[in-house]
Amino acid sequence: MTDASRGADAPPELVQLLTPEGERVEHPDYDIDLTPEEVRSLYRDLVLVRRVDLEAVALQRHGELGIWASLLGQEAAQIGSGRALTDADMAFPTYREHGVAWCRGVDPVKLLGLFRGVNHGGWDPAEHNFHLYTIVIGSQNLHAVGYAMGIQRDGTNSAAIVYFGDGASSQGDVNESFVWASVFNAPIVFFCQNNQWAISEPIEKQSRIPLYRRAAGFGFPGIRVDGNDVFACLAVTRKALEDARSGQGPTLIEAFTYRMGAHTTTDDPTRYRVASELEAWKLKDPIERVKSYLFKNELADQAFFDSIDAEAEDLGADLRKRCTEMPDPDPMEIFEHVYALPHSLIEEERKAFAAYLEGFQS
Amino acid sequence: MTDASRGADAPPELVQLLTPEGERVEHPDYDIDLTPEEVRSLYRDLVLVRRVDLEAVALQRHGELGIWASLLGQEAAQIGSGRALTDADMAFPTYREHGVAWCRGVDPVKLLGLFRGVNHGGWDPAEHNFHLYTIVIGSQNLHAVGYAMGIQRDGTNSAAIVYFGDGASSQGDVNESFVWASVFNAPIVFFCQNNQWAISEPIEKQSRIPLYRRAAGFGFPGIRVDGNDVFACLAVTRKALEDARSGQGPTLIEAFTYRMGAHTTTDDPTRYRVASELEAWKLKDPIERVKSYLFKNELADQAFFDSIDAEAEDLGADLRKRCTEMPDPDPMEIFEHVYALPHSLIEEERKAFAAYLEGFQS
Amino acid sequence: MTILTLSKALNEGMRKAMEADPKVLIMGEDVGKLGGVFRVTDGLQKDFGEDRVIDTPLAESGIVGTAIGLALRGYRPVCEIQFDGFVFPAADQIISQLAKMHMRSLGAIKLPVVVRIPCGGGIGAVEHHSESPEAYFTHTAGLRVVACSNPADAYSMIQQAIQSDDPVIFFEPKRRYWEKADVDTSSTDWWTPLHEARVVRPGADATLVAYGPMVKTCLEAATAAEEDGRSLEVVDLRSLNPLDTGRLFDSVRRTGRVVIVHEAPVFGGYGAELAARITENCFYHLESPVLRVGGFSTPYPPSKLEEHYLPDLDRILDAVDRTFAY
Amino acid sequence: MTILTLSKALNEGMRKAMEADPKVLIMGEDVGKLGGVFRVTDGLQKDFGEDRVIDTPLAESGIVGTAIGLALRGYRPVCEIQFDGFVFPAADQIISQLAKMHMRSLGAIKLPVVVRIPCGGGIGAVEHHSESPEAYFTHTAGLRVVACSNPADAYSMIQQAIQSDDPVIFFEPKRRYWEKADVDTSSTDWWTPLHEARVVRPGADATLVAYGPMVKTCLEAATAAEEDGRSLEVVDLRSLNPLDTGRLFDSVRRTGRVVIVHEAPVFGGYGAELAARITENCFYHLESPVLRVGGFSTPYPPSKLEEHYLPDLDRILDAVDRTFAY
Ligand SMILES: Cc1ncc(C[n+]2csc(CCOP(=O)(O)OP(=O)(O)O)c2C)c(N)n1
Ligand SMILES: Cc1ncc(C[n+]2csc(CCOP(=O)(O)OP(=O)(O)O)c2C)c(N)n1
Ligand SMILES: [Mg+2]
Ligand SMILES: [Mg+2]
Repeated sequence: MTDASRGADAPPELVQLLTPEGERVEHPDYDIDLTPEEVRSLYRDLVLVRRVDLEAVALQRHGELGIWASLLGQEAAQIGSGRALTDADMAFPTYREHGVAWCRGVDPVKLLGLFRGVNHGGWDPAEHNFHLYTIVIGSQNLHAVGYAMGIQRDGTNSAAIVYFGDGASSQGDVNESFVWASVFNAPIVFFCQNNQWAISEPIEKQSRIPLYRRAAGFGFPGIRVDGNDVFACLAVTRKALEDARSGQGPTLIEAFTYRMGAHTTTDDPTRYRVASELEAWKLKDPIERVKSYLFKNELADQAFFDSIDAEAEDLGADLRKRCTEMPDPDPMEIFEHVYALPHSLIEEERKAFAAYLEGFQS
Repeated sequence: MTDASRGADAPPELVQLLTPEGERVEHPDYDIDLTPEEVRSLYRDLVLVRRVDLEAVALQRHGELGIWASLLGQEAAQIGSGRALTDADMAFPTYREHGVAWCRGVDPVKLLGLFRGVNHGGWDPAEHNFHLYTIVIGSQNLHAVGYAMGIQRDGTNSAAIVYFGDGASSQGDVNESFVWASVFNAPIVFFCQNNQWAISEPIEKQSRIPLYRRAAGFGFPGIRVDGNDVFACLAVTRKALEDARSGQGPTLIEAFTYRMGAHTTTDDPTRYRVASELEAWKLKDPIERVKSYLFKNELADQAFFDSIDAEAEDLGADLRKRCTEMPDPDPMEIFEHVYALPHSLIEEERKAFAAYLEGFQS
Repeated sequence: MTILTLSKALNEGMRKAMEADPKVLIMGEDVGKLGGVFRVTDGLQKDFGEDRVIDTPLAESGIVGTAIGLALRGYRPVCEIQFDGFVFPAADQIISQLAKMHMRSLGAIKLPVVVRIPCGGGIGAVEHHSESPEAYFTHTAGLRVVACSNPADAYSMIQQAIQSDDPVIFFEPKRRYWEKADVDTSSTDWWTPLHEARVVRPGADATLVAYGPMVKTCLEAATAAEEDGRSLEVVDLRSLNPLDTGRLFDSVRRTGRVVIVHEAPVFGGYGAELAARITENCFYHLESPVLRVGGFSTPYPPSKLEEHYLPDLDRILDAVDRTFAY
Repeated sequence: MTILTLSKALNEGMRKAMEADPKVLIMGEDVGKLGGVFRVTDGLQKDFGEDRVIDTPLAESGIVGTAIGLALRGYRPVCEIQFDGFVFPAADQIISQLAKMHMRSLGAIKLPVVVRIPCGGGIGAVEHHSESPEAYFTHTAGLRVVACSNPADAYSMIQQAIQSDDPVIFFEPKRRYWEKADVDTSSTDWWTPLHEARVVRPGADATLVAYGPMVKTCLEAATAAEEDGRSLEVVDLRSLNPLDTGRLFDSVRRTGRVVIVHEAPVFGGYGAELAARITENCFYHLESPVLRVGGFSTPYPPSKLEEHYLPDLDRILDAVDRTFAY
């Protein structure tokens, strides 16, 4: 069942299906056949999630959020991979996968809860097959592999995908997740967004060779894809998921992309990287190339682009409104959901605190 | 300085310089030129450490040791690699490296202290450039890489070597040590004795591809050597150490060998492995092949072999005697060496316990 | 009634749990063919297959992390940590993930994961094989922490732990694995709720509080004290978090004197919480301060010294004497 | 005298230590060019180079594990753990290696490693960024554990920690990083020994015991209490292991009433050890049981709730009131 040699091939080139200039290119192993409608729909997602992100950054600036981790520049990696998932597949995000959340149907306002500080995660993972954001770097990789082992035991035709960063590749947990996935041939896709930076540390501080090659050392295939090319991300992820679902085991996808913004809203990248780097990457913007493609091939007109922009405008306004309306949690919620079953110490502390608070009212 | 491509070559075959039948064979990349004296000396080491090991097993059976982890079958891997070290190199063992300890000049009776329960480690690592035995699987890998980074900073011409097992390859710490070594191009040799088993778990539970290939995924070379061939282990380790000392960075050596005995004296391998496996490996015995080689090439006569056996006999007897004479530690030693500097709580407990013990005398 | 060792009682308990619920899995190092280094899972892989009794790669973070993932998919994994001293590589997965995910999800996620930890010393082992790490977990909100002390409890508590919808850290007193007792495996009527303490020996003059391996030692101390005319009550806490304060305080209020016994170092150990909480709640009933007997504030010593390090009958009775000297 | 923030005081202290001893290294995530997410190591890489101020790969076990190796080679590494909640992946290296290697080697090995941990809440952060994990380390024999509460101590204590031949877990109160005070960087005469507690405000009626971020809160509570005619003494422990019992008990014996304050959950927290030890040693001087004010036994809540979770002036004074009700 296990085909250990799959991972050992000579390193393939970076997979690209759409150039920064919006030209479709062919790739011997990966191709994708998209209807104009599908391309427009991908474009719409890219634009809308960028808008969600910009709005969140603005909300943080206005003090409505405590912090925000921007996905700016990584839209194609997230929409491409997110759109490759079926409903039955399960996704495990970091704290930056707002685009994937979008694809999974999570209301963006729910993402804001965590960053506003009203909860630590505001959606039911089972409802969207989209796990909670995970902040401890790399720990979600093991959850995803365990989940995939569960899929295996259930004998169902689905897969898990886990997102992590270039920095995360150094964590013990991430490498242990490679061991487990390989040994159990688990139906999982490892989706690493190499955005070149882990806060202030460039990728060279995590690896001296391309990250996708890590996989071969564990006995499964790794592939590098242009992370700013939504077509390629979709095609490569789709293939890896199919492999996983059909018993071919794990794949590591390295989406080569760029974190165009700060690490989070509290970060100041001017301290550690030069402006020219950002300028170079702007030329590879994940949205612009789809727009060019649509334009050049006359698959969309100005009215279409305007309507998407208008939709983004509305989305932003709605998000802003609903964010500021989010009520503060009640102090007594501190004691909720610590345990699923009754717990005497929690009850004791709950009562004591309630009495204490009441003392102020009298 | 970093040559990242070194690790990416096509997988080499298992390096062997001496067949199980005692025939010298050539290898395109590795060779070794040993004087008859050197070969006899290697043979002597192999026989003596096997004897130390057998004696320790016997001592455990007689209740003189609490437990013992036998190196039976791994003598060539340990003597070959151990003899490749210079005095200035630093070795980090697991709990099974009695052969390496021998090469480093550690009195075998000192190894017994830990297994007898009179201490947790009875030698000064700096005296022999041989670190203490480490029981928490894989944790020593990070110490070794840190030490190697220290060598780098000191600008000296030496290297570190770290020993670990096939099971250990799954631990987060071991993989993090690969990341660090690669990123900092540390002068270190990773020496993995793949003895096919981690207690009851066969190697397939840790990896579905050969372990030496793990290295390429981290950007440095890995090589598999016949771990029962002392010539090959010496040659390959020597080369890797030279690379490390000359700024070429880390190498992973997988010594393909076999744990011929139980995991430890408390283990019962008949529960999980078939007898025929052991029989097959007996044909590859690391000592027999050197003996054949010496015989066939008339490099040693029966008198030589007899003299080594007699030396082993004496060594065993001496070890037995000195082990049983090892005094029990004084109860008050519990409070020694908890801290390097005075510590009020320890002083308080020390005094209270001394008073308590005195209470019994009166 | 069957006579079972504590180890076999755990084995039978897990077997029952696996029969009752196909979602129950066993996972850990050497738990399959070998049946674990203490044989606690002996025979289970043979009967339930490799998909339900999983020999994992050698990495504790991986074991607990993938167990969490399996629980997210609806399974109920029971993880074995081979020895107490090897739980620390899994600390992050236990403390930051296992304990907190239920709250993180506002209750949407339940993680019925059991982490079994053979604990404590007294078996002549080498370093890292005799630790008592309970205080690291009792301080971690979101975990339930229990410790069994005898075969019957081992049998019933492991099943209750597996049934719990909350994660449970389950301590097993390794030096008591071979102790035998009658266990009624035919009914559950006699089961004590998982989080209840139990007075295992009634007494009037002072209370000994213990859990896991030290319960037996305390019972022996109480027997010895009886000869000196002192009547000691022994409370087996069974559950460390939540703590059954009702039964504990009741005993303390009756006797007015307390000695807490555990193997872990006294400084910052679980006994500190007991002493602090007892004192706060039973202040006017205490004739003397709550005293603690435990390991010294040193790493666990080499085995030739462990009999001096571990609380024994003499050190317990010495502390009892001291409570009477106030 | 220079006016320094606590963060800058640490920075100056490390700079002094690096100037004095070429073996002192700084290592951690983002400590180099960025100067750390709190800028505590700002400018050090620029002045001492990449070999001495090391931006490491993103893995805490790796940071502490390689620091141990560097210490074995004669270096004195100062590791930064970016936030309290991220220390757990390094738990094994800290608890089983860093703490125990000196004893394992019968004293041959010394590990002068400092692990700096910005700790505590109150800065409106997301999960894992507001933890108070001190109890995990104070219970670990072989470690020294200290916590600074103000710029002058930060400046002197970090240098003393680096000079220590034993490993030191060094807690920094992150919400106090921006507090300013005069620090005399020209002399060491005023330095208090690393493991001494200090009465930071004398008082007669009750003792508030705190460390790290809660010292300031206690001082504010004492000021407020004064208006009500109550004289509260505030003890800043500074060192948690070893504990300066002399100064602590002295204060308790004078006032007879004690409230312990920390941010960590009360259950199994460091305050439990303080309460137990104080009670055992000052039993006849106590007018009331030692009370504890701390976090609840829940995971640290989302930031909109943290002001309710964290001990504040009102909760401290409420506890003081309760000690007078006995
Ligand atoms: C275990 C752990 N250590 C440190 C941190 C602090 N931290 C948050 S994000 C980050 C960098 C992550 O880099 P990468 O994995 O590349 O993801 P990216 O942020 O670039 O998406 C760090 C160090 C953390 N969250 N968890
Ligand atoms: C962290 C940790 N987990 C578990 C153990 C228990 N244990 C001791 S040896 C061993 C197997 C090690 O296998 P391998 O690395 O192949 O080394 P070998 O014993 O074969 O030399 C295990 C699981 C341990 N010592 N440390
Ligand atoms: Mg990144
Ligand atoms: Mg092995």
